[in-house]
Amino acid sequence: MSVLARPWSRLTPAGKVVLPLLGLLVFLTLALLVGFATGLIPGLIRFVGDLLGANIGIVRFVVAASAILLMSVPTAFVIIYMELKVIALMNLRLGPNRVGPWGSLHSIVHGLKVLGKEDFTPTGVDVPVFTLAPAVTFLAPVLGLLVLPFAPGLLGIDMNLALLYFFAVSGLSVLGLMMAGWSSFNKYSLLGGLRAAAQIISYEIPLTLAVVGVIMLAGTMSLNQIVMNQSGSILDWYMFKQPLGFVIFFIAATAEGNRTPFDLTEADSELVAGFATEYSGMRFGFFFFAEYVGVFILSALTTVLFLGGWNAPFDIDPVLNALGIRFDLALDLARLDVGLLFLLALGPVVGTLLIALPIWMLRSDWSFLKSLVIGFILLNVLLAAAVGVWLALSFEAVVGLGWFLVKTYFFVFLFVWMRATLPRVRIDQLMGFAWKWMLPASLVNLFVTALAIIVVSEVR
Amino acid sequence: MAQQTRVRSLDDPDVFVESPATIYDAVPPYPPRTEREAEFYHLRDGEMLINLGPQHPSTHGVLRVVLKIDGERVVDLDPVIGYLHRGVEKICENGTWHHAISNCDPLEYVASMFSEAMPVLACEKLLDLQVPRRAEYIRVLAWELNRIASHALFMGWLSLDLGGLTPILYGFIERDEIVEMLNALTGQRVLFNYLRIGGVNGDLNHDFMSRLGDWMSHAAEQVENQTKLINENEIFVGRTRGLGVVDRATALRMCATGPVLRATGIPYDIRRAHPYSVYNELEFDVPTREEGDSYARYLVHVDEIKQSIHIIDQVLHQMPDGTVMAKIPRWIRPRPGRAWVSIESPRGQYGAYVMSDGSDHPFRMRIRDPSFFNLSLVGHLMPGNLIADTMAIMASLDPVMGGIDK
Amino acid sequence: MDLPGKGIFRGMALTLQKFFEPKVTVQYPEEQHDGGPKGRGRLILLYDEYGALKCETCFQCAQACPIEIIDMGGVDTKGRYHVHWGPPEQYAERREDSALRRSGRPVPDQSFVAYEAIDTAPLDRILADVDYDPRQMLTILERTQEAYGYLPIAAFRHISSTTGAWYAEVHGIAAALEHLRVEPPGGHVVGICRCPNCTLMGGGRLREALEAELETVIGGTSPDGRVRLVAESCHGESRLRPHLTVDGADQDDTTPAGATSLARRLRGHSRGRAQA
Amino acid sequence: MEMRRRSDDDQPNEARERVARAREADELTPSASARTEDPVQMASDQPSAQPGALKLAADRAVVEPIVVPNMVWTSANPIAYGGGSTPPAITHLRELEEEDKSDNGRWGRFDIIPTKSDYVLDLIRLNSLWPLLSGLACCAIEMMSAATSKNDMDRFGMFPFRASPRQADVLIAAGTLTTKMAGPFLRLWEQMPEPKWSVAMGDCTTSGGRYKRSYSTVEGIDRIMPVDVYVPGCPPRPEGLIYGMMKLQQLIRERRGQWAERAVGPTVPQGI
Repeated sequence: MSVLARPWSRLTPAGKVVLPLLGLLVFLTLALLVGFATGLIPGLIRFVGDLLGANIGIVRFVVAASAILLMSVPTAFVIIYMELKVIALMNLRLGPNRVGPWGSLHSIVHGLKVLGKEDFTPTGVDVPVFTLAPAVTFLAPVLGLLVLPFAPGLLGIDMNLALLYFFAVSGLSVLGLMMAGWSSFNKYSLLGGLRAAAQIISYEIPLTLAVVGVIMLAGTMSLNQIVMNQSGSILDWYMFKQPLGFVIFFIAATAEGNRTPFDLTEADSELVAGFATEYSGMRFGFFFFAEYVGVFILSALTTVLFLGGWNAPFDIDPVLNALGIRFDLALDLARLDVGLLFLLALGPVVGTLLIALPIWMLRSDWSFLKSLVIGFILLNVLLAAAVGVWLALSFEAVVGLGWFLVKTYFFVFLFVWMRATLPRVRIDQLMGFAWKWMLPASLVNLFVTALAIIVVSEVR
Repeated sequence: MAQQTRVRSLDDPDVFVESPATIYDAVPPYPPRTEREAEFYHLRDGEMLINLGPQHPSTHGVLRVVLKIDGERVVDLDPVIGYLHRGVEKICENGTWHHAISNCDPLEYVASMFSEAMPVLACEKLLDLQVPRRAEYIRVLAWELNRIASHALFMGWLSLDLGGLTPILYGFIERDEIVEMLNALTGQRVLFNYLRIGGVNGDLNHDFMSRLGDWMSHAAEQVENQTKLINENEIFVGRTRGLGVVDRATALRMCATGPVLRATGIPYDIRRAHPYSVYNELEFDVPTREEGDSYARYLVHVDEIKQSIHIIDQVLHQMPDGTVMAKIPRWIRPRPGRAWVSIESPRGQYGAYVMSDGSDHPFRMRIRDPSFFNLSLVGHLMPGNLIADTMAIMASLDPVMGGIDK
Repeated sequence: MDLPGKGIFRGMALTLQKFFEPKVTVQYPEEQHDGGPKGRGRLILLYDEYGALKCETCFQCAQACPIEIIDMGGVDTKGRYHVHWGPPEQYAERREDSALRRSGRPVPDQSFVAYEAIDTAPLDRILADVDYDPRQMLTILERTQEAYGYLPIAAFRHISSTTGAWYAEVHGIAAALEHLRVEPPGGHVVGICRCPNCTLMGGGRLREALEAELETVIGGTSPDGRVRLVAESCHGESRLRPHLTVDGADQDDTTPAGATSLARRLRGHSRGRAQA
Repeated sequence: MEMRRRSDDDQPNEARERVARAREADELTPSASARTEDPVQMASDQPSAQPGALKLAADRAVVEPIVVPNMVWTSANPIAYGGGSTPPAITHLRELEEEDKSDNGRWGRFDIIPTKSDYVLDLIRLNSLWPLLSGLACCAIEMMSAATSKNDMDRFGMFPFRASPRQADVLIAAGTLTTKMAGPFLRLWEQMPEPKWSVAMGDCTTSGGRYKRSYSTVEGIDRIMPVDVYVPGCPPRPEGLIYGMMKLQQLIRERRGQWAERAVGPTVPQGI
């Protein structure tokens, strides 16, 4: 027994994680080989396929939920990198530039570092609430992702009450912040949690009322339907039909996402770190991620509601037709026959050499091996770009996703830009602004919209 | 989780016992010693104490303020100082006059060209020493440059405490240019140790002059840039205008000086009221504001930067030739007596009261630091405001803990 | 009347403009500052080709230093005396151990003294027996004392680094328990009693004489390591003289002079031996 | 164990006599006579008082050297100074010298098996060092300067200054630490979660610096907490701090920072 126990106890924590994983990998590989050899696996696949096919609804939900859960973390990484870099550039700094090209892996490094820190529960905290708070805060925006239509056909669930669901779920985040603030046994946290409650609940009202105009115009609460209603030209976007609603919604979304100038809950210079003061390690990481996923979903919702979602601002096909450009990329690979084999075998080699040779001849200080590696990487990049263009031209969903992401990240940039520029408002100014200005303005917007709808329908 | 509050028993190492939770609080562990303490630490319903500092992002060093709050509103407060008490005055009395110069340096570490002037000017007064005119002009040049660096930081800090990230970085860009310039002149970036009894340590050099020329060409534009960011920003103005209003009587009673006093409309500037060095040969305005609030203090700082640039321009045009050090004995032993000197630092009246017994070291040295008197206004300004406003008020008073605690 | 939000938009326009402007960052490790014409850098002592310091310990730099920060010690040219320059003694700080340590003088503190290396083989066996378990620290320490006769500092270090327990924890356990000792045991054990009865009978003078002669206090060992002075109890036996034992044997001669000669004898001094 | 306190008896007679002779031969006026005159005269009242009439005080003119027998230091070249006893052995580094492979520097002596994942973890940690936003005094200005546009510490992933110690990795002690601040500062260090490192920035925190003679300062923070990197300078340039942080990165990469047994006390080995 001690033959195994001694080395195990001497392993570092990271080793204790990695070693079983390696063992598991080896076991799975062996099991797969054995399974294929004995013919068990194909039968299993057939059985499981039948089972899944019978319950396609559940499968779709599970796949969507796990895809979105997996997607949220890279999204957070991208936005963290944007925040680090954009604020740095606006400050006349260079920003992170040591890990990865242009420092692009720094956000991932920050995230992984947080994972490796000591997980610390201070004395005196309310342990269950303290433990649950980060999870609740993180899950709220992630659940919101489930109903967002990213592209035609690419969405988790096409719910007819999607908007209601969205507000209900994203309202949960305030619960997490309050739990964190209350359970931390720290007065700064308590103040941060109470501020979160007051702020987010106040801004829920103008946020929701601003959307009611859109709902009235669209006649539905399904996000997918709202986006479809905005298809056509750029003038069909609700941004132009609801300018006041758009402004109110954006300001309220800033407050809802705890972003500058409304980041009172985590006010660095006032309440040390607000509700997250006592959190360390990955629990703090959850708050960290939740904030950026929140930024993403609020930007995405703004895009969906007011900027036409995946719709392109103009139709590119007439332009292409007018210019006489036509893409016919329907390759029939089967026609190549034996040539396909040669293409697969020799294509990479020839391509790499074709790119590497000029590099090697131009750069006298690089070795041939380095040129080869660079050439191979470049070849792959070119291939990926070609495949991307092909995909974009072949499938509507990819174009839609592209437009959606462009619009969404424009709003993310706007959030970051505001953070780089603006100071923070005070709590009484914040509340006064919500109740004295935003609420009446959103009500006015509501009445004007209703009036306009009636007038337009009467005129018609 | 619960394991952390369990410790091994002293009687039996295998037995774990529950340890009493250690709860750190702002309440001192002893019974109240004065009536004020008794009143302050008696909490009414709904009130709580919150400990701001000594490590807090916006206390500008190691100031500790115990706030008694009711919700977000500050009811009462108890500032605690002394976390940076280094005994500078005592150390100065134990060294020679030359030693006192560099020992006084870190008092006001944001603008140390002013605090290090104290023993120099006092000793020159005791020695009745005539400083060469070129040295005087170089001193004025260094002081005004340092004033601009300090004010640039002030503008950034005020904004940082209000939550704006960028202005402090623009302020630091400006400060870095000035400080690198002074580094070329003095050899150090923060604690210059440049002034000497009877002059300055070294004449202007080419590196300094070229950097100064570069900076002068875009100084006004840079100030404009920095102010454009926040001067008219509605959030900034909304948070500072009407906040922390000091009226003239209070300011005078609490001995406030510098921009804090000038923001209440009293044009009191040592450079004008009791001219020292060569300030009576230079032309400059004393900017004042009537409102006395945080925003007025901010605007006074902005105007003072412009005036300082104007002064530097004149100094460069009027710079005389000659030596930069007077002839002084190697061991300085002023006659017995007392001297009071004061100058206008970025934060107000910086003064020193010095006694000499005829030996080579100051017999007694007492420094009057403006930050201490300006900071003592917080007792009048903070109660009734919100917690977020305490940061704005404290930043607009611009305290430097090195001078307050000495 | 300005448009609401005009100042905000001006600021945001400025930051966007800065976003595209060239940056001011100096990438430090690649580009380095030259220090300026008057840059004050680090003070470096130079070494000659034999590896000896070129510093002649003339103290001129220490005298000139404006903040008297140079606190130097060295060996004079004959190699006989360790000379030291510092500012006049203030607030007793010269006697502080960090000041002594910086000036290169011996430090009267156990934890700062270089400890003697030991043969760790027996200790390793003990540790392997208890499976390097820091929870069995008492067992480890007791068995270490059995093996070495006392607890050497090096053993503390070794136990601390192998079991993962803090050095201070190990030392604290050893210091808290009476039967563990950190000094090598003396050859002889001299025990005296401190009860009121013995003190009335002249025990105080006896103790003073013993402590003076053995150059230690109760509970310590004489500097040569030969005699240990411990406190014992007379268990209330009424006698007309104070209680004094040597290695457990009761002594009759309990006058201070007798105790002095006894101590000298135990320490092996010539005079004491001649008298014996 | 060889210990000796400095006392007058330890001084050789010649040295004492030399000092006494120097005192007698001193021609300066004793300070007592200077102080009997009335020192209380406002300088500004009598600006024309003659500077030639200065009185000299002797009590501080001669600073006597402290002379003790040499017991510690011997030259590396015995010919130069006539030999001496052997220097004390540096024992607590010996175990390290035996295993100089950087990979095993930290773990090997504890009989712990490191994996490549630990190496990757260290690489991740060293590229994401978040300092705690805690300035003490003058050096704090330069610490902030190191993080701002000109010398941008963020390039190494060190910029997000955390205000809460729970989320920080590095404690940069920037400025003089006074005895009153020592308690709160130590509590900050204890509140930080492992793995954590500390950098002593400036002379005051490395050794007491210019305030080592003060009655109210801590002579170097290594007296109250462990330190990984010392950055001397008063204050160091921002580049100096960045260099120190890069040294810390190197320590982490080579697994030499963050000792398991690191303790409060002298970090410089004996005999140096």
